[in-house]
Amino acid sequence: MPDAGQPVGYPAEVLRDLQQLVRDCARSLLEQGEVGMVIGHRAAAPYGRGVPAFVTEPGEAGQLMVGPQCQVGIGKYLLDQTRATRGRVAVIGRGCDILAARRLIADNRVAPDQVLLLWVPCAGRAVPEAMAKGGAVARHCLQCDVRLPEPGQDGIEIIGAHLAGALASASLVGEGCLEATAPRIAPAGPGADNAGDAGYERWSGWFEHCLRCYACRATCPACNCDICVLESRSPQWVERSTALPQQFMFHFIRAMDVAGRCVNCGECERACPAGIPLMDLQQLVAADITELFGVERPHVPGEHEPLGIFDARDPDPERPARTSGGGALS
Amino acid sequence: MTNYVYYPGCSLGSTAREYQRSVEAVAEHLGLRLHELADWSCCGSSATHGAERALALALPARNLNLAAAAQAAAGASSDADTGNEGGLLVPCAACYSRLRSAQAELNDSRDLQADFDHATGEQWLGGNVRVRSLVEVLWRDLGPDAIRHAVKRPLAGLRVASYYGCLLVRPPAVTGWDDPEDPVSLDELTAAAGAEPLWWPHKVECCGAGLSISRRDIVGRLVGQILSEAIDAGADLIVTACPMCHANLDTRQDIASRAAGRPLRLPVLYITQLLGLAFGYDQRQLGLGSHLTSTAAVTSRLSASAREVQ
Amino acid sequence: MAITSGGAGTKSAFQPRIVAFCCNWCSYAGADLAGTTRMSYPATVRIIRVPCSGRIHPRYVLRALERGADGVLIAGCHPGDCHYSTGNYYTRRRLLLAQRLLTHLGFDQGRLWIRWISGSEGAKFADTIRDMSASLQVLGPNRKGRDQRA
Amino acid sequence: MARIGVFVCWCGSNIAGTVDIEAVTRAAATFPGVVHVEDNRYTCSEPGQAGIRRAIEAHQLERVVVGACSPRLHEATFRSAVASAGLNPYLLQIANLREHCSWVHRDREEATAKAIDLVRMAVARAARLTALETSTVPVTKRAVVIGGGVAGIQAALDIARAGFPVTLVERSPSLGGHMGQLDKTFPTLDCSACILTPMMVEAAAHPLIDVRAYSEVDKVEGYVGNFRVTVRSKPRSVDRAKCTGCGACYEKCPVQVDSEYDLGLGKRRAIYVPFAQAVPNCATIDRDHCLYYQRGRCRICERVCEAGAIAFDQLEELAEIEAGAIVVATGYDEFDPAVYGEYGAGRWPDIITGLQFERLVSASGPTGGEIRRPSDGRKPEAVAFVACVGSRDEAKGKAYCSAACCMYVAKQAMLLREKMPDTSVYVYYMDVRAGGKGYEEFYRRAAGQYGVNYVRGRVARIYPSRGRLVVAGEDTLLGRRAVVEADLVVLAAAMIPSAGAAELARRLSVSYDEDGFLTEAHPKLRPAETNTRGVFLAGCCQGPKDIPATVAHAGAAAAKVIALLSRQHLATEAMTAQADPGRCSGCMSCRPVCPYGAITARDAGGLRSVADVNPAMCQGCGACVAACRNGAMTLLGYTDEQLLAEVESTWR
Repeated sequence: MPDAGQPVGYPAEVLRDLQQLVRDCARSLLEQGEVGMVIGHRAAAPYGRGVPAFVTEPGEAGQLMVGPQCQVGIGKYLLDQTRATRGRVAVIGRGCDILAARRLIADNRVAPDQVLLLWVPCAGRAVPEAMAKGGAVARHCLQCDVRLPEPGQDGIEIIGAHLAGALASASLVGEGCLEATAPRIAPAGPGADNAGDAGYERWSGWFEHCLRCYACRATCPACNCDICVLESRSPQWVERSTALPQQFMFHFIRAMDVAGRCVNCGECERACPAGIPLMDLQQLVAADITELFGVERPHVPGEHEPLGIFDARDPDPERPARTSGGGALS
Repeated sequence: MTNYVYYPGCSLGSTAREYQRSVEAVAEHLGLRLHELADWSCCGSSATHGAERALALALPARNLNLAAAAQAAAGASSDADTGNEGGLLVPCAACYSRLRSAQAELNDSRDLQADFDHATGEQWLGGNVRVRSLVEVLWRDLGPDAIRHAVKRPLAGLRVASYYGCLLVRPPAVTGWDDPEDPVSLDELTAAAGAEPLWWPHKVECCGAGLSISRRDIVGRLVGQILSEAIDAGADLIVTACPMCHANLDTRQDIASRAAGRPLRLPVLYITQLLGLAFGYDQRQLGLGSHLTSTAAVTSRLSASAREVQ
Repeated sequence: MAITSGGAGTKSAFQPRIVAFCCNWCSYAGADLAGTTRMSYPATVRIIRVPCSGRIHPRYVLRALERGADGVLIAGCHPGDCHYSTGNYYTRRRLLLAQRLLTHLGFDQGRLWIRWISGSEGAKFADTIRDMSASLQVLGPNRKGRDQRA
Repeated sequence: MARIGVFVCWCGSNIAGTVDIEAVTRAAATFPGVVHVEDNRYTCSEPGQAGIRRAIEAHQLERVVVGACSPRLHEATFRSAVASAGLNPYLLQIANLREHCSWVHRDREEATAKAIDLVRMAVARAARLTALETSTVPVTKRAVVIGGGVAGIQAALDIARAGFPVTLVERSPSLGGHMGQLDKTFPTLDCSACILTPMMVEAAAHPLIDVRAYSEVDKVEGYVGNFRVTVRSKPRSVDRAKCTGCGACYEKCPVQVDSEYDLGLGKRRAIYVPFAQAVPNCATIDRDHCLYYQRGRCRICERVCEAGAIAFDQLEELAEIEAGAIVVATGYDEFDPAVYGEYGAGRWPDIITGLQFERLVSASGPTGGEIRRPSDGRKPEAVAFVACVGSRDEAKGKAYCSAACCMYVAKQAMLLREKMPDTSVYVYYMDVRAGGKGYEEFYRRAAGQYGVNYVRGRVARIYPSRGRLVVAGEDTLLGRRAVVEADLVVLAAAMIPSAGAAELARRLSVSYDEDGFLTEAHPKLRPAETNTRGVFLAGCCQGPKDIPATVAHAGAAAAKVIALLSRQHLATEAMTAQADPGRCSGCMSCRPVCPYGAITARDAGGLRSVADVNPAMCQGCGACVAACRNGAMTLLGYTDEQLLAEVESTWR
């Protein structure tokens, strides 16, 4: 069982090599003038957590860091930085950061030729609270299928591909934290704890603590409108009041607008000061999208949004949903 | 040297020994390393697949599970997209068809997989074993050129009717490596061996092997048509890659002649026997003596043409 | 729907409130036909006319529930017959998903109905309202996400 | 707050019989913004409408709510009434008190309560209505017809006869299409050329029709009423103005090439006129085979041409044509039966397609109408036809039925029996589909008095044996093998969209199905229109058709075009979508869901681009509004504010 100091997943030497590669890469990019800025992570006092770093000078490349301590997603910063920076902007990040960037590109918020994406293999983002208990990664990291770089995607370069193997087999959860990393809500349905009244009560309990701080929206790469409907007064969908119905409306609208566009980065939940399991909710919706419309990996931004296309053979609400063919054996 | 997990199937140990021997000879000559699948069992073809669907899926699935394990062990690739390496090599067209079909069916249905797990007490792992027909391997993995280079004694002047039968290239959804109605793989292999492949209409007509015992009348008619067409096309022999077809075509020439009302005598060889001859193996090594219909016509012709060469 | 009790006229304790969004070309016309052929269904529904079911944002469903509806009906042309050729296909996807999302949040799936009703299906419209009213009577009044002022 | 007037209609006893009008008016008076309420026996009647006009003036009403029958009945009526009083017609809201209330409820109390709710909803919505204007776009009075087969010619003639200029674009050197290759036509057995040639000649001679053969559509811009079509005319290397079509050139030309017109059964020269009745009757040099272009010498044609029409240095021409409407009539191609290895098409010369047989039986064909085997010129003693080759076969071909084959097979079988009574004819078929006027009778004649042997079943294999072709199939009626020895086999190959149709459809932003047929706006009600306003479909580009159906379809398309071009201006929908450039963040989620391709991205400066709706193309469905996340897209007349107002006032 790894002690509190040692990060989960990342073998120390792998982490060291990875970090070196990242710094060298950033430095040369800036030196050769390939890019005007590199967005990554740097260690911040007092706990050495990774905070977003916006490196513009080759000299500063040395401060870049990688690893479980980098809990903050950085992809969305492209939205501002590409407008503010002369020259291209590079993102050196994990799979979820890369997907976040691709989300912005798919939404026409960032031009592909403005950015350079460098994909670093990842063994999950640590949950600060779990450090003491042997360390654990965020729950959504356990479902993550982009921890290791996928080669052959245009516009995306890979850093440390040879180290991916070492991370593939990394343990992500310290024994002390198994319970902490279990999904907090299960799919609705017979027996599910969030089905019907019980579920409604649970969500009410969570939403009662929602401060309407908009942190989920602010960090969500799929929430990238300049003007947000959640603040619109005409039409006014959501009132400023934090009465329960307004909370449900707020989170329903967000979940629905992000449906099929969520990149499974977990930023919403990480940023939520009230600890609402927003990521779990999105993952349920993603599973629905796959089940209902046969869209595999809906969290990977593609040519079309699942709700922007249709299939004439989609399941029909008037008829019971499709079921797989009956068994012949036994 | 390419490694293959090798599934001989029942007939190669019995009625089709000569196929077995010629396969091994050809494999050796071409540098295919065959690792016989340990503890393999009946593939469930012929009798079973008509009789009981459950068993017809469970039997091949069991063998595919073994193959998956074996492949992992042998380090042979079991990954579809890593090109021509490895796979489960099956010489018998019937076994090949059964194994591939069962695999496709199971892969398509979670329910069937669950039923299999339930029925056998093991978990379905055979999903991405690459089940390969011997002909497919010779034609696709090695290719006619490689064969041509391996030839020591070109079979010049030998006119060959390639007979594919029902199972080797059908159904396309399951096989998919040669045209199901107008296949060419065997023809190109025979051509590579220096022989002359003939176009003839009955490449994939049914020979009635399934009825070989129960309805000799039908078998007589079907075999009769096949042999007549081959003979009319000017063939010196028929080559096949299916023990069922071979047994049927080879042993039913009497009733076929009766049905056709004309004497029909034509040697039927396995493709590997033909290639073996071209590779310089002698008749005994290839079991050419074990056919009911004499293959002397073929071998004499060869020695004749060989003499002409000198 | 199995239950068909609580039809027109029955003054049972609880009369559900249904907000129905009907596309102008099929379902609204279907509702008109139910009238011209003098069918009868419970006075539980308030119809809002929209050009196409594809106009309807899932938000409207929750807003209707918030403002006092016990059930929401989205009705459009049959798939393939949309006056705008494809609108209802998108409706189908969006609202099926919205229905799932609502259930994940603890709402009863039966609060949202999605039906295809053509201009010639007056009977289907009447039946739908009858069935929906009946099943909502079983479900009872909607409290969830409901604004107390409504 | 706008001043709202409410008018409650009794509709005789239709509404008043079940709804307590008095209670409704009393309630209406209390609704916010309502300054005037009145009720009439028949609001739609002249006195009723006059009442509305009077009230608007008397009470300076800014919105009008009418509680009456369905808006689908009288919305137009009341809008004009409102307009006649100087109010914008879109400031009217109707509460459906009859179809949706009094007629479906028996209980007076319930009905009245609901009626009050409906009026409240209408009032709430009315308060948020805004004045809407229908803008207009001018209409360029010209049509472009793409495709010079029978469909295109028919459409062009109909439009021109109505007095509108037409540009008829044909890819090949001559008009005529596939119909020009046919010998006779079913079910009348009249000669195809005899009915088509006059049409071709009239089209070419018509002062309003500009025939551009040997030309293709390069680019299409603009929208309904205002298209800009770029037509590229390939160089014929012959001056069309000078060429008299005398034929001296191709009699002397030394190069022989397979004739496209005769589908490889006959030859043509490198300089050629595809067929005798070609329109325009002008030679064309096939530069890929002409000796001069290939090897730099010959020029015999130039020497023998007395008109001096040969123009080796001719260049291709690009013409930009302004048009108000476009008709797509690109027709069909034959499915390539070589896909069926078991049929051996392409391997054995005596296995031909239905279209090839037309050339074989046609008096203008390579054999002068004598039916002879392509291989050895022998007269066939037995001929087998195979229907549904590529049709109704999802495995290897197309799932659909090609509609014309059953009939043309029957026709060809009859022609054969007429020409050679001793030749036995077999037809392998799945079903005979003879759904057309006189079709069933026609087929009966073939199977009956003409003695054609119909065998129900699919053919498994066709192979040569002893100089003949063995057609091995099954007779599913008798449940036994049906093997026939024939000398000639005709495969009735499926119809598929002509090459490049899908490409053209993309340029027109017209959708097409998985088989590549262009999609009509509505399968029953708008079969000749597309979802792109101003673009129409004629003939087989929309789906397999026979000649009668094609001509009817072309006529329908022409009628739609005429109706469109006869307008001075086109009124655009008043209720169209509108993107707020200030709010739009340019994600363009709205674009893919628009069935009319009305939404484009417009550069808004500063690296920003925003959605932009073309009101002339928008039909006001609102799909884009539901696709828009932050409310930048609105549908005028159905804004969120208006709909929410209704939702929020459904119950007191």
